[in-house]
Amino acid sequence: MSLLEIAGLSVQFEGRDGTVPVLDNIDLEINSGDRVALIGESGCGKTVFGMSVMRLLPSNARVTGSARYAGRDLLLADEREMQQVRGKKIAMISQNSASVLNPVLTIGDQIAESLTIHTSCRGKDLHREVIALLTSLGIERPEENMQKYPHQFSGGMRERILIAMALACNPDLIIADEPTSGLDALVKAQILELLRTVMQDRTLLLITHDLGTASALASHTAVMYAGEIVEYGPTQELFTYPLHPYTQGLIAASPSAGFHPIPGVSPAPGQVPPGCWFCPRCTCATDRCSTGHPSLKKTGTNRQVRCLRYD
Amino acid sequence: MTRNAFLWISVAILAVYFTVALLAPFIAPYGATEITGSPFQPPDSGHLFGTNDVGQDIFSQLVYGSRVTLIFGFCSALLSVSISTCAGIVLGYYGGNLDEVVCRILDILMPIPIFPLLIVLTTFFNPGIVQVSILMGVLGSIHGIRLIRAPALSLAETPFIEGARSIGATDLRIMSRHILPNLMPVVTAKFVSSSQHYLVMGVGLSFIGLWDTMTVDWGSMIQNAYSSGALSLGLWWWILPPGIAVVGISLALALAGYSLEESFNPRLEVNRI
Amino acid sequence: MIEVDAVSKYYTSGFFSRIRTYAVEDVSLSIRRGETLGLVGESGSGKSTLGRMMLRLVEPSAGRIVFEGIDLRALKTPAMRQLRPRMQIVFQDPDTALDPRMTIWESVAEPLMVWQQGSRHERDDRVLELFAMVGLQPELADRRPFELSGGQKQRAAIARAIALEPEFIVLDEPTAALDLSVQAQILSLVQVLRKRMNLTLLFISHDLQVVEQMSGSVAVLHKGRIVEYGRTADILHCPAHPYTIQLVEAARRSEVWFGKQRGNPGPGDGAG
Amino acid sequence: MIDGHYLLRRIGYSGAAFVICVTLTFFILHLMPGDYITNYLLSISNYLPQEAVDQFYQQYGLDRPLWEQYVIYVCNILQGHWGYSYQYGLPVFPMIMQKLTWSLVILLPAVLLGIAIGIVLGAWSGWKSGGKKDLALFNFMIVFRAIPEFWWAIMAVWVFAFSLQWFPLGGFTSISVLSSGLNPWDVLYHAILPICLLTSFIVAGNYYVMRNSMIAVIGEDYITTARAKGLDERAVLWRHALKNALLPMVTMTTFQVAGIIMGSVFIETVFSWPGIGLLTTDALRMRDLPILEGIFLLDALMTIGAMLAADILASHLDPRIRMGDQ
Repeated sequence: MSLLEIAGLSVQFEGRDGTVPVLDNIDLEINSGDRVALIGESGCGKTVFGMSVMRLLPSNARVTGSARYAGRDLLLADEREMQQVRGKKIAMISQNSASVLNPVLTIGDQIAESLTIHTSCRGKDLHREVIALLTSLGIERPEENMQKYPHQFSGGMRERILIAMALACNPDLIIADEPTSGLDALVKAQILELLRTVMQDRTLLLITHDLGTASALASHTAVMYAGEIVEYGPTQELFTYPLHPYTQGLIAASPSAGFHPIPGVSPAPGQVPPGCWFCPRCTCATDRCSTGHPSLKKTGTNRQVRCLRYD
Repeated sequence: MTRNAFLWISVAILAVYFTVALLAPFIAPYGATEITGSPFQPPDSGHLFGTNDVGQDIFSQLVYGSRVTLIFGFCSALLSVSISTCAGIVLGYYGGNLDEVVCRILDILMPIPIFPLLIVLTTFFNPGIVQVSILMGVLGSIHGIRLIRAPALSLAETPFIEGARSIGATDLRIMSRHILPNLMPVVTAKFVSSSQHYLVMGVGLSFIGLWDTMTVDWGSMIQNAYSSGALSLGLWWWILPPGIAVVGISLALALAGYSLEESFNPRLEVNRI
Repeated sequence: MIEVDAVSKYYTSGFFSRIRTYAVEDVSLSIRRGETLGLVGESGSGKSTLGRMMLRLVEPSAGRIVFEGIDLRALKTPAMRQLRPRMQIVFQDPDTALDPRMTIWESVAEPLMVWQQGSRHERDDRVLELFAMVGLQPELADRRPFELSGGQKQRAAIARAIALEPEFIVLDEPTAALDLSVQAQILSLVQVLRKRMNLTLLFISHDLQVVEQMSGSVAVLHKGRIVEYGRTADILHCPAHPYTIQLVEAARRSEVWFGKQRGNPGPGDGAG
Repeated sequence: MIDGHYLLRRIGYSGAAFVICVTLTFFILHLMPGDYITNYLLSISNYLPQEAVDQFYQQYGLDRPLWEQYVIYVCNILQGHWGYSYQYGLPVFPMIMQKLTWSLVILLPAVLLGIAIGIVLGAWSGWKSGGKKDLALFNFMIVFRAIPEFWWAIMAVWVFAFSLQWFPLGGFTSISVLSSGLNPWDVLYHAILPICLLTSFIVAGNYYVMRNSMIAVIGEDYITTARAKGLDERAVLWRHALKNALLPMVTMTTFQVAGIIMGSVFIETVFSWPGIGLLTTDALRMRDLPILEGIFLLDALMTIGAMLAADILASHLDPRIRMGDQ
């Protein structure tokens, strides 16, 4: 059953010097129980994607297309409706940094907040609920820790708190934006293990640049390049038999494969070459690659790729 | 109107003021304290802005008065910002015990009210414009040093400064070629806002009688007119010109300051789109 | 080539406090000419401090640092300055590694200016040569850092570091802030330059897999102390210290997650 | 809960600041040509009987070593003996205190109103930043602040008191006080214009700081986090943005309020309001050093106290200071 169905989603930012396209014509279907990873390098628009679904982009963003959640297009919903969706139906684990938690509120208050808005849970029940959440995420001495302020926690603990906040109302879909960036190797491994456990029977949209995180958590993976999806498929299959030259290049560039670099640089938003956007960096590009822009084609049962070689 | 337009208009206005102050003897028809007509003469071709209670030409007083006002405002701002910048950069760059000691001293000095202190000191020294400018500049830099030191400190900790040290650049080169240029936006904005602040303060101090009665400047002109009842006597030409002159330069500096601040503070800018 | 002998760095809080907080405690290691030593540790383990102390960018509190037989701590500031061109550093975050108000050209040329090397004309030639060495297009020369991508900035930072032909370079997590594909580009650039210029490197990283690719020996730093030090292959295969064991395990695990799904990758073998 | 060391240090700083102020005034008095007793006596009478001088010398300890004089001076200051005015020959302390009461009549309502209105307007403007109404208000405030305070006061007198004749030209009471005694309504009638002006100066200062602070806060990640939880805009503003935006305000407001003594000098001079401000102008014209020093000491005491209070309040509001930042 399709939980979130995104079709033709494009985002442009209006700036002083005209509009800058960031996302182009994204189609993505997330079924209930899927854990979909969106992989891409910095600047490819993957964070904007998550924010556009939540309708949290700044006012100079122009979003077109549709994002149907439970039969309702979120992009058309009014603010009041969105407030009912955010946190309750779709929750977000933001990119971890020291500033994502409010420095003047205790973490207990901040976790309890979404419960207070979306449920009738109050007083003692609320307290118990928060403690249960903290315990389930491996935060020791929850009674004591919920009285503390964000600056008293380490990066790993803050990540757990962020996860607790997202899980509080038991949402249908969780959007996790780079949940492991900025963490040390050991802490990162712990958080990944934790996420694997708590996300076991949930629906997840994981946004990351880290292939390891994606392969550890996701059932399906979409690879983004310069604001469009270039390849989609079940994670295991996709990493074993990558079809798109960019995906192949990414995997070859990873440490365990020995750092074979992809030549060139990603195009800046709004400065994509004609034809296939990856063409200038592609090792197997032909003449027609520099003229015709490929579309996302189905190959095989469950896989899609945007490359002229598979036409 | 765009921010740049504001900035250029302000610069043009300031240029006019400076020209007038520089070329005062050529512009003013009479001397500042010269008695050139009968008292309370309304504006006419001989006395552009009329005359005051003793028959001095108000236009000439205005022109000569600009010198006192501008010297006080800009000199004290220049001094204060120079002290703040040099001290701030040195403290921020070297850090360590010197920084710690100076910062604690500044912490202690911070709540001492500058304005009454200035009044006490000027009463004690009974000084001229230059001395008060110096006093004002020194006292004002107590706040300024902190303002410059903070960004200088965070700059000094950025890798490109370490990088400059690692290629063997001398401390002087690092401070003058790397830290100072990167601080210029802050310093410029601070200079413009301080000039406005000090200029208005100078006129204000003169309005309440800081200088001796012989000094002609906009503040004492307003004070003279106001206390002699220019308002109730309907002698608008006596009190309006110096007031409008102050308002004009103060507005120009304020607009320039805000335009600068906004163009250097990307956060404010983003929110303006 | 460079030897670190029982070096410590501690901070005291306040004037009168006797409580010392150690960033680096009693560390000894040595790097031979042409060798690359990997330095692994989590954030806050003191690895950056150690790297900076080896260049005396941070003043050690105790111990000796000997570079080519010269005790660095005994040197006065001018003598140390004379030694600086022989040792360089490349930083983690390319955004802050270059002066934002200088063009790329000015940044790369600055070391040559400081040491008054050659005429203006010769300097220009040298900068062009450096641009070519690190793979920067000459048309980027007049841009400022914010107009470049992370990878380009890091290339410029490397060009600046090698401008004076140093013998020893500290690479402080040079790719931690970069994307995967750019990381590979930079690392292979470092390898090429190392061979070409016979550089001695200290490669600081939190990523065991990166260090494995880059260096023959590795030191593991934990809470300011070296807990393991030896050949990379040995340590990865049979780590002795509990911390290293955890670290290797974590790396292995993510490799398993990823590696078991990875078949036969490579840019050339498309499934066309 | 407050970090004790922090509190102690702050109190220590405040004490040191006051000691510096007292030392300053002591040395200024002592560096005056002649000594301050002779100056004082000369200013009230041309004839100086030697016995009177000697008596004063003994009483003020002027025959003792400098450090003893200093100790005596500090003790006197602490006990409220702030010297004698050259001009009136009266003790300075009660004089200043009496004027202070009058100043507070206009200062107190102005400060309270000014802070409240300034914060509300600034918060609203920052929250709506970029909008038409915000920009209109912001530009108005820039212009308002750029025009000197005394000029606003003069213009206000001209328009409201002289032309429209809504308010009296100045002073604190009508001439009828001689016959019927002080009437609170009459005083209020005289105070309204000065209070309004002072209030608007404080509003303008606080507005600008609060707006900037608000703009900085709404760009923070935790605001996005709060929205992502499903909070409505009101809750985001009240629960998350406002408290954070108020933190820098605490200190800035204190600076503003401490600076208002200058604004009140102008207002009181223009309106002939018999408070500290008018006293300052008077003393400045007459070069009456003891009064000016007294005003300086009083202002210093008030500012130092206000800053200390602000520090404590800030540390109470901000857990990062309260817990001692790591």
